[in-house]
Formats: sequence, structure tokens, C-alpha cells
Amino acid sequence: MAIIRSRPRACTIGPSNGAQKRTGPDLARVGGRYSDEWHRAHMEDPRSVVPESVMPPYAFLANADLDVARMGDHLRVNRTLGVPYTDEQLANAALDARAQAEPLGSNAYDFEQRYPGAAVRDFDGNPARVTEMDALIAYLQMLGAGVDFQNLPGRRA
Amino acid sequence: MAGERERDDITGTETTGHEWDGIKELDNPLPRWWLYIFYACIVASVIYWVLMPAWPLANSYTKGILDWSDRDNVAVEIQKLRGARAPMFARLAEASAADIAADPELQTFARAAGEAVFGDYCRTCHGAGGAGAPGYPVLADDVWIWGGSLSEIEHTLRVGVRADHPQTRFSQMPAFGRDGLLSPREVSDVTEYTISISAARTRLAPDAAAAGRGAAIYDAQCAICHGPSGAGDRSVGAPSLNDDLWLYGGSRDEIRRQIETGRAGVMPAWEARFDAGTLRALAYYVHEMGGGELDAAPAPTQSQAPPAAPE
Amino acid sequence: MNWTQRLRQRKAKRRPQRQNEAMSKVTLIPRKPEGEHAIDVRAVNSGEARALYKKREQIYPKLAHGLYRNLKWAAMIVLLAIYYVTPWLRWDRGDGRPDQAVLIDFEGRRFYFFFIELWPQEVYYFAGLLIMGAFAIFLSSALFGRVWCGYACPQTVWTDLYIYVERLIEGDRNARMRLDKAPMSPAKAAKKVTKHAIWLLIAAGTGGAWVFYFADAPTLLVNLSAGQASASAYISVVILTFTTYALAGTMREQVCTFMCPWPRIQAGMIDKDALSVTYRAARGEPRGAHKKGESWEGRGDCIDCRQCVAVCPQGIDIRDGDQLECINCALCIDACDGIMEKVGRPKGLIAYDSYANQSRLAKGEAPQIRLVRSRTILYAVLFVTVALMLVWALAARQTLDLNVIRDRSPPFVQLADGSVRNDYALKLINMSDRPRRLVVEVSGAPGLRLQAPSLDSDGRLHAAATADAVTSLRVHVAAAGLTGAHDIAFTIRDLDSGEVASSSAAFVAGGER
Amino acid sequence: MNAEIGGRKAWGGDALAIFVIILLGAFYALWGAAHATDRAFAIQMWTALAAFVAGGVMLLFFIGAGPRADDSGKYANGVIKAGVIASMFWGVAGFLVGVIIAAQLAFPNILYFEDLGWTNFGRLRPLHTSAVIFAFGGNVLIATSFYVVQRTCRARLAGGLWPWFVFWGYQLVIVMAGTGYLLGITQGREYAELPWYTDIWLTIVWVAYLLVFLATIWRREEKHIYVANWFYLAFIVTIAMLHIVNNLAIPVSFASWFSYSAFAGVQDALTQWWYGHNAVGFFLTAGFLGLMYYFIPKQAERPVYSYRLSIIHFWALIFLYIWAGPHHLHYTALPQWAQTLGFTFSIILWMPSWGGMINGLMTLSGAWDKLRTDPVLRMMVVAVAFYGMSTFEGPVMSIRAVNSLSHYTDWTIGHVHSGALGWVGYISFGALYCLVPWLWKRKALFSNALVEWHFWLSTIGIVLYITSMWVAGVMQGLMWRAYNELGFLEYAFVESVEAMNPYYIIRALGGVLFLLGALVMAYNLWRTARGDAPAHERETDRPAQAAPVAAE
Repeated sequence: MAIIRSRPRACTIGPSNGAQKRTGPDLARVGGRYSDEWHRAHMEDPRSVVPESVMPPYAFLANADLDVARMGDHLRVNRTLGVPYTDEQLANAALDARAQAEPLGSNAYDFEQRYPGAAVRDFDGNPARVTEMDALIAYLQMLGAGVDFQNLPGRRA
Repeated sequence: MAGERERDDITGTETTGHEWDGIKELDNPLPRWWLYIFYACIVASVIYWVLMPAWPLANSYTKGILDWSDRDNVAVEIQKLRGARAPMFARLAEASAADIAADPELQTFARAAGEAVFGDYCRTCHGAGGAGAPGYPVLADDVWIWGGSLSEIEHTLRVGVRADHPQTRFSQMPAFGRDGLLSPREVSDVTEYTISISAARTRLAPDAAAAGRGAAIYDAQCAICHGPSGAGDRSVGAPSLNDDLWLYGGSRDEIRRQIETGRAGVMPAWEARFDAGTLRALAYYVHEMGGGELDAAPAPTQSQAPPAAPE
Repeated sequence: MNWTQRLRQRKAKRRPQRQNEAMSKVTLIPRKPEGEHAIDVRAVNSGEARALYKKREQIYPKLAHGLYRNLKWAAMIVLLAIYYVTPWLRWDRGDGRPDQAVLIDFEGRRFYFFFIELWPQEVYYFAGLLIMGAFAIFLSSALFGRVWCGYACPQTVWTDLYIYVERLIEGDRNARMRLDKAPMSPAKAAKKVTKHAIWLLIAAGTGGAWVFYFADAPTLLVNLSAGQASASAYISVVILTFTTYALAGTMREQVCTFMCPWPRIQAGMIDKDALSVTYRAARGEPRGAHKKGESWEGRGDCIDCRQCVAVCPQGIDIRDGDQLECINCALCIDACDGIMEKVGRPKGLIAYDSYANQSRLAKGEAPQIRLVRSRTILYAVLFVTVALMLVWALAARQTLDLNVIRDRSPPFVQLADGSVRNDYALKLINMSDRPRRLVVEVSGAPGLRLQAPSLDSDGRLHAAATADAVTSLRVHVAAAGLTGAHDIAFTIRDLDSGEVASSSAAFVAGGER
Repeated sequence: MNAEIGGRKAWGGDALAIFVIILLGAFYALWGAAHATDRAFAIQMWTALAAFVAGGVMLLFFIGAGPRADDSGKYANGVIKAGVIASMFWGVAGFLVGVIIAAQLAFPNILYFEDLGWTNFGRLRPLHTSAVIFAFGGNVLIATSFYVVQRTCRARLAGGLWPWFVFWGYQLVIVMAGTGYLLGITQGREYAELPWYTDIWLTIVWVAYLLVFLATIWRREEKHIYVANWFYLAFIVTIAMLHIVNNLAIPVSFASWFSYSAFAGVQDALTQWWYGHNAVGFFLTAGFLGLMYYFIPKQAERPVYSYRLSIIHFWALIFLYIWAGPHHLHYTALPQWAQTLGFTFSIILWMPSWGGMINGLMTLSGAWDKLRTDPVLRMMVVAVAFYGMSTFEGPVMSIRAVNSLSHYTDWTIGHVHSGALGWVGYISFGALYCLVPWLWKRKALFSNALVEWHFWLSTIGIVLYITSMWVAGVMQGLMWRAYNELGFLEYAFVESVEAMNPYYIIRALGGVLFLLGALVMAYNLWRTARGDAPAHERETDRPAQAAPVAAE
């Protein structure tokens, strides 16, 4: 799931691996907390929805087409590092990345068959293009959403 | 180039005899306080290692004689917090809507507790803040299928909708198109009529002729639940058709598709999972999202009829 | 050649004779001082004292008498009094509120200072105080050098107190030296034990007083003595007891010489016009023993009695010029002035003077004191500016404040009648000690209306704000016919006092449907 | 070794090897540009190609100029001059970006541009940190280490053209890093944001740096290695190790900037902060202590206080620093035993750090009066005082209880800047003020009064910066952990953001003053170098192989 993951690191304010400073809030479990629409408005003009915010605007992401050309490579490297992606997932990576943000696209059905329950939405509100905004909102919406809090290992287990 | 050792003129201390680009070195002894504090820091650290988890071993680590664990401490803290909140939950379980309305402390508590539970159990479908999603009603608006007073919301939470609870809220809209109850043409007509009685007519411009044909079908098939004017009927869970808010989408195609297939969602019954206090907190939180309605007074009289406009 | 170079040269000339002596001899006390008023003492940082593997030598500061000693007594008494007494001052704030005049309540997240009560959001007053403190130090250093070190620094004040106790029990310099050299005896042991016991008591008192700033002092005192106080209170007391005892009792001058970075920074603040404790070498040299009745012709005023070294708590010889060890406590001025009086020479051989004046003195020019300089004016102006800003902020400080947080999800709600609603959490911050009755209004876009179970006839919402607390309130604002985002404002007004606070927020109505 | 002293061919082995490296680099850049699928990577590759072509042309011109003049009898100064200029340039640039991002947080409505992604705080923040730490600090360290190692070894810099390769190679790292951040290229590792190919290039440059330094020490004419060189060497070796381990990653493609770290989860975080803290320890501490050990005794004209202390605190520092990283991860998923070790070793580190402070400050004993008249020395002394304060504050902040309040707040930022502005900044400024008259053969600086101005402007700037951030940090810590009586959080995060506004403004003002000071300095140094100060040849710039001067 959440195949759209190509650009999130380009926009982070603090690094993900143990930030030293909270200029902005912790996003570890922001997934699903706000709507796509809120995220879109917030990123285009943060102060239109949160007047006290000091976040930079990210409106330009809505104008940047998502580069999915190397999506298969991304998955392959992850597989090398231990993420159990299948050959099929690798082969379909680029198409899947777009399909996830194109609910009316030709690959949406196929994608939903292979990833039942995956989020397939037009995240950025612009069905004409799959942009970096789509990717970033999709990424934010899955942060902390995949954790199974019922089955955490106990101490000294 | 070590030669005769020499002394620094000003302090009279010996140099080491080395010289680099004019820089010489004295050989002053280490300040004793410096050494002592250094030792003291090491001793303190060793004591800390004995007391606390400190050194890794092959498959484990030294636990320390205090048996300290942040993880356990957090669990204890959470337990303590739960204990501290218990009396408030108990009070909440006993409180009526009027009691809560009169008690700011109870409100604050119900709001905070309700939000936490909502986040864990309800947000997945209804969205944060009750934003809703296609097929999952918006909870923050002023439109209710089964009623928006505190007690009605709480009842819906208890029994669920089309759930396995014996008293669950139940309604079923027929799949007029799929089950062949109406012909496709009739479905189209009744779609146009539905649009014409809703606030969507300004943006969707219904076909007047088709709507006219659809009126009769509506009266025969739909009015029994949705009411002759489309006002809806909460007692049977029939939504109002007069506004421009649609559970399954407000485009012409989506409205038509609903008449064809009669989709109906399911909400679990939560009575078994939550205690009475939690349920009331949850109901209060949802009620306060914005659309909450006043509870009917215990013995309503005609003169105290609710105002025409919501809220 | 300036006067410091001359001093250095002078010492260098003395050196060669010593160079070939064996190391063990170097540590021996050199030639005995001679002449009237002479005393057997030398500087700990002098060449003779700094041989290899030499352990630190104990300093036995002699009691000085004079203006600066009296100033230091006064500073010590006032500062210690402030420190110990402050937590016990009471200030009535009404029912259920702390009645301690100065209280840092971390748990309740309030800072009380007499009539001022600060919330965490208001700690910018502390930033202002810190900045003022920095400018005050800049100014005082530019005027009088390290006065902070000499008179006001806790290290100096407590060390002074500890030396006072030491002197009370073991006697003055000579008696203390005799005692330390003497073999252990019951009398000596008794003195030592008494001294350290009193030191420890003072240390414990210091640590004890500190924790009283963070909790109600009388209650804490009872709890502390009953063993009922929190572990952190005991730990703080123990740590401060230990550090006070170690720093003021055993480490003393080493703290200033090696550990504290502050003197280094302060040295950077001192320029050639700043007054600092100075040996007027041009007048004092050539120094030498002087017998009563001998002529003063052809020699300097310094009779090499070393009284200035004997009184120095840092154990240095001010006649060696500017030194990093010197804390500018001016006790050597007192000592020297006393001697000058006795030998019938004018006072001020050691005095507060500027570096520039030493050069002038050496050249025979008239001394000149320049306290008003562009630098000192600038610091004073900056200090006063920040102070005025703080006073203004304090005067204009409101005890009523409003924070508005808009619900982010959903961004807005479409209502059945087609209008749009936004939801807000209002935080009514009431920093006063009485409950308030408030009305809430909203403005900023056409057709905005508050929605709540009960509104008054003007569409305003009434709310009660608890005393000294944040009261949360959820409000809904609806409007028909708006699209896009709008800047709106919430205002709260105290019905009794008329105080007003407002906060801006956004109203989002989405696009055209 | 001695064979190298004497006439040399233009086309030496060094030139050939460098030419091959340039050729390989240019070839890769061209290939990368051709195969790039995203614009940012393509721009990076074209930039690199342009740089390699320029480097190659420079090298050919050099070879074309005929046999090299035999200047081996003197110290190599050209590369150090270049380093001084680069330091000043990157310093001003880095401070300027710092002021911009500080102002962006204070006035977000004015200073953000919604369609210009490269002006965003997220892009500019790594640009600032890398510019001040690696571009400014790195150039200062390389330039001073080249200066100090030659003088204290009485040997010319080894390696022929290799020092120039180190200098220009390092500038290329900076350009690639800076332009990359603006384009949105980052690994997302704090202080190690460089993409994998720039990491590899930096490794090549760094190894060349290490070899040049080692070879110069190898050919020294002094029997003993001066303490400054130990510190420089420790800095060079350890940074190489840290850099390589923390950047172990697999690129998505050789024609893409994206890579995935070889570590995951908490291991990744630990590796990152093992690197992050030791970057402070070995880059910003050990390296600059090396600088201090030369320039303070030199400017004060006093012997170093204690040889013994320097040995003991050196080895203690080197051994202990490497353990302290986990204190950045208190109360996280990192196992508690690792947090314990990070914390306790940070405490033990206190005195070894202070050993450097004591040695630096006590070196001034006997020259204390110079502080009133020599603003350059004053700057370096204040630097050491700031070093003492930050190395005390650091262990305090590593205590878990303190950290629970200070972590994630602007207290950390204040702490870092008291070290960065006060210690690293001032000691570097002091060294540059020393080096420019020495290298350009001037009797003194153009203006001591301007140094005073610099000192005061930046000191007031630092005061504003660290007081506001410290107080703000405590405020943030208190607000974030404030619970109401029901155990629910009292403040939303955004309320703490709102309360930060006045501090952000004060901080930005402090930054402006610090920047102004640096501009005054740049002007002063430029006038000095240009020749507005009287010429003067230093005695110590004598030929390297001359007989040692008689002991004074």
C-alpha cells in the first residue's frame, strides 16, 4: 500500500529519523486525521486555515507532475533492503502509483483488485493530473495509519 | 629539538623544551579539581549503570538493580490516569443532558474523553471531526437520519444501524432499478422529480417533463418513507430529500444510482464495548460537533414546538 | 615601552639567577621580606610557586579594613538577606491562591512575583530581563571592570561568608597558618570540625532556601523536616549543599581562575578606559623595603610589604599587573591604603584606575577619568530602552486573552439550508483572580452568525471564565452565500470591567458548488 | 622526500591522477544528465559537468604554462589564501540564509512565496546549516589546518597539486549540496542531507585531504607533532568514518538522486545521531580546538598552559565523544540501555571538554592585559568562554530529566548557536583576522576599530539570539507538557507556535546583528588584503629547510 512515496522527503521540514526540533508538530500519526481537502488548502496557503502557522506554502507541488518513471527501481531497492515486495508489485509499480490517484482511470479497477482496501482517491482535487501534491497528501494520510496497536509486543517479550 | 629545559619568564614554569613556529608548551600540572570532577563523573556514571539498564549483552542487556523501565512506568501512569478519570465517567453515566449542559466541568471532560474514543473507533469511517465520506454520514452538519439529540445519538451508538443488536436501527430502501421494481425510464423520471423537490434543482436543472412523470411514481413508491414533500422521516430512518446534501453523492448519476441500487450502510452497535460513561461522552462529543439538536423536553406541549429553522 | 612590558621585563631580570637551581629549591619560600610592615607572603601564581608537580597551595586571606571591605560586607549582607528572606515574604492573592510573594510554580505553570503573575506564554518578560542583565553587565564592565565578580557573584559572596566563618573560628591569617602547620590535637580537631560543620550548615541552608522558591515555603519546610517532601526537593537540597560546600569552602579561587567562563567574556567587555583595580607601577616602582625616617627620594612608594598579597582572596600579587585571576574585589586597595597612611604617603598606590591612565602616568601626563563614553552611553540607552519596553509591556499587560483554534476537520460543513458552518475552539484565558462574565462576538465577513444553544437577542454568546484558568468553549459560526476564505475576528468582552480581547481566525466556505 | 624539493616537471603524477579523476567525473555527469528522468537531477549533473570541465581547463592551463617554478623551499600559501577567501564568502552567505529563515519564521506572511518552492524554509534550512557548518567551518578548518601543519612541522604542504584538488573538490561539494537543496534534493538526514553521488565525491576529496595532511606530517622537520595537529588529524579521520557509515545507502538508480539508507527504523535513527553528535564533536569541537591550540598562543605570544592537560583531554575527548550520540534519542524507541550510555558518557565528557577550555584560557595567563588592546585576541578568548559554556550546557541537557523538557524545543537551537556563533564563529573569526595579515604580508589589519565593531555587533547579536531561544525553549517545553486536571493536554501545538512569535523576532534581530558584524569583517579583511595596511614580511615565513632558529 501507499505506493505513492516518491517525493515526500523533498519537502520535510525536519528529518524523519528523530528530528531535533519541532518547528512544526509531530506528524507521526497524522494519517486520516484531516481530510484531503484540508491538507490541500493547508499546503496551498497554510495561513488560510491556520492563521498562526509559520509553515511555508507548498502550492507549487500541485503544479509538479509526479515522476513515476523509476518507481519500480524504488521498490526493487527496498526489496534488496528487506521489504517483501513481489515481482508483480515491482512490475506494476509505475502504473500503480498513478492508479492510486486516478479513481476514474483505466487502471483503478485492476489496482483495487490487487490491493483491496487501498486508498484510491484524487488526493489533490485535480483529476486531470497526478501531481506531487497527490503523492504528498497520500503519504501524509498513511502516516501512522498502518500500525496495529492491538498487537504491540510487550516488554521483554 | 629538545635541548636545555627552559623556564617561562613570566610564570617561571618550565617548558617542555619543544618549540613549534615560536609556540612553546608549559607543563603545568592538571588542576586537581578538574581531575576530581572527572573521576566523580565516572563514579556517578558507574553507579548509574548499576542502577539502570545500561550495557548490551549478547541477546539482552544489564537490567540494573532498580529494574527501571520507561515502558512499564508509562503503563503504570496510564493505569493511574484511568483510575483518576473513573469517577468522572461514573458521574457522566448518571448525568442527563440537562445535567451536562449545566456543568462545565462535565462538558470539558465529556468533550476530551469523547474525542479520544472517537479518534480510535469512529474516525476511520466518519472522518476526523465527523467530516464524513461517501456512504458515511457527515456528523458535523445539521442533517440527521435517525435524530440528532443527545439521547438519540446515544441510542444510535448503543444499538447501531443494521447491526447485530436486537434493537438495532433498521431501514431498507428497495433497489428499484436492480430488482426490476421500476423500469430504467421510470428511474430516470423519479430521479428528475427528486432533484426538482431538492435544493439541488438550482444547479442540476431537472427536466420538467420527466419530473412531472416522476411525481406520480414518487407518490406511489417513495412518499411513504420520505414523505409527500420529501421532508424525510426520522422514525423510519428516511433522509430528507429537500436539501442539497446527499449521502451517496449529489451528482445526477449518483442520485440515480442510489434509486437503482438502494445502498445502505452498517454501523456497529457499541453497547457491548463501552461503558455507559464512555458512550455518553462519545454521544456528547458527536452532538457538539455542530449539528446536535436539543432533546425533546420530557413533556413537550404544542406551544413549545421546535423552531422552524434548525438551531 | 608601556608599564606592563616594564613589569614583565623586571621579572625577567630577576629570573636568570634562579634558572639553574634544582627543582626542589624552587619550591622553597624565597628570601624573607624585610622592612617595616612587611609580611611573609607571596603570590600563588608567582614563578616560585609554579614548579612541576606542585600541588595547589592553600591561600590564607588576611582580614582587610577600609572602604571596599565595608562595601563588600554591605553587599554580602544585602544579597544574602535577599536570597534567604525572599521566599518567606507573603503576598495576599485571595482565596485558594498561593500567598508567597515570589514563587516559581512549575507544576501549576505560573510565576508569581509580588503583584505580577505570569503564565508560560508570557515568559518573554524573562527574555527581556536576561537581555537587560546582559546590557547591565556590559555597562558595569565598561565603567568599573569586573565589579560583578568582586561584589555580587554568588561565588564571591559565599566564599566571603565562608572565609568569615573560618576567621571566626581559626583566627586571622597567621593563626590559621599556625594551626594548619601544628600537629593534630584535640583543640585543632575541635576547631576544624566546628568550621566544617558550620560550613555544611550554611551549605544546607543555601540548598534549602533554593527549593523554597519553587513551593510554598512554610509548607515545604514542614514537609522537609518531616521527611514528607518530594524526592526532587531532597535531591536539590543535597546537590546544592554539596556544591555550595565544595565551591565556597574548598575550591574558592579555583572556580574563578579555571572554571568560570564569565570572567573571560567580561574581560572582553573591559576597555582601556574602564576602571579596574590597578597597581600604579609608575608611582610604586622601584619598590623596596623602607625604614622609618629614610628618604623617599629616588624610589617608588611601594615598600614591598606584601600586605596586598596577604589580603587577596585569589592569592595573587596585583603588582604583577592585569591578571586573569583577579576578581577586582579591591581588598588590596584597602590593605595598601592602610599602609600608605602609616608610612605617611598618599593613598591610592593601588586604586581603581584605567589602563589608559597608567600610560599617562608613565608619561607624566595628567590622569583622566572618562566614564561617559560613546560605548557607555550606548549600553545605558540600550538598557533603558529594554527596561522601558518591559515596563510598558507590564503596564499594558492584559489579564484577559483569547486563543482561537479552528477545527481542521472538516474544514467546513454544508448545512441543510445551503449555508456554510465553521467550528472553532475558543480558549478564554483569564489571568485575573476573579471569575468573569464574558460575551463573545464574531465579525469580519458579511452574514456571520454565531450558533450556540443560547444566544442573546443581539446574537452574542455569553460565557463564564473561571478565575486564573483557561476556559474552553466550542462555538459554531455559520454564514450564507460566502465562498473562499475570509479573515474574521472573535472578540470577548468582560461584562463587568469592559476589558476586551480579540483574536483573528479564518472562515472557510469552500468553492462554488 | 627530499627528491621532491628541487625542479619539478609540469606533468607530474599528481596532475595525471587528478586529470583522470576529473575525466571520470565528467563522464559520469554527462551520462547522468542524459539518463535523468527528473529535472532536479539533470540540473545537478549539468552543474557537475560544468565544474569538471572548468577544473580540467584550469589543469590544462597550468600544465601548458610549462615546468613549475621551484617554490618548494617556501610554504604553500596560495591554497590557504583561497581557503580564507572561500571561508569569508561562504560565511557571509550562510549567515545571510540563516537570517532569511529566521525572518521567515517571524514573518511568514511576508517572506514566503507560494510558487517558489526553492525559497521555502524546508529547502533553505539545510542550506543554512550546511553553509555555516561545512562551507564556512569546513573551509576554515581546511585552510587553517594547511597553514598550521606547515608551520608546526616546518615542512611544505605535501602532494603537489593535491591540496588544490582538495580545495576545489570541496567547493564542488558545497555547490552541489547547495544547489541540490534548493532543487529539493535531500537524504532527509540532518547535517547529512547530501545525495549519494555528492557523498561519494566528498569521500574522494576527504581521503585526498587526509593523505595530504598525513604526508605533510610525515615529512616534518620537527621531532614532535604539535598538539594542534593531533586534533586536526582526529577530526579528519573521524569525520571520514562518520561520513561513510552514516551514508551507507543504495541509490534507486545511478541516474537518480534518490537512495535508501542501509539502516531502518531505530537503527537508522541511532546511526544518524551517532553521526550527528560526532559531527559536533569532531568537526565543530576537535577541529576547532586544533585551530585554538595554534592561534591563541600565537596571538597571545604565550606558551600553551599545560602539555599534560592537552594529552589527557585529547585522548579522553576522542575516546568518550563517540559514545554520546544516543542522548539525542531520549524517550524514543531507542532501547533504554543505549540512552543510558549516551547520557552517562555525555556527563563523563564534561571535564575532557573543559580541559580544552582551561588550556586555551590559562595560556593567556601573563598576557591578560592584551585583552584590552587586542580585539582579535579578545574574540578568541570569548570564543573559548562560549566553548566552556556550551560544553557545560550540553551534558546538562543530556540528563534525561532535563532533556524531557528541552528536547524538540528552541532551547536546543539556542544551545547549538551559543556553540556555533560563540565558539566556532569567534574562534574562526579570530583565526581569519590573524591569517589575512600574515598571508598577504601586512603589518597589521586595516582597522582594529572595525574589529571592535564586529565584536560588539556580533556579541549583542549572540546575546539576543541565545537569551530569546533559551527562554522560548523553556516556554515551549512547559506548554507542550501542560496537562489539565483531567489529564488532557492543555495547549494545542499551534498555540505554542503563536507564543513563539516575539522570540522569533528577537532571534532574527540577533541574526541580523551577527550578519552585520561579519560584513564589517569581510570589508576589513578585503581592505587589509588589498593593501590598505602597510606591507610586512613575517620572520616565520622563512624557507622550510633553513636551520632551526636558536632557542630564544
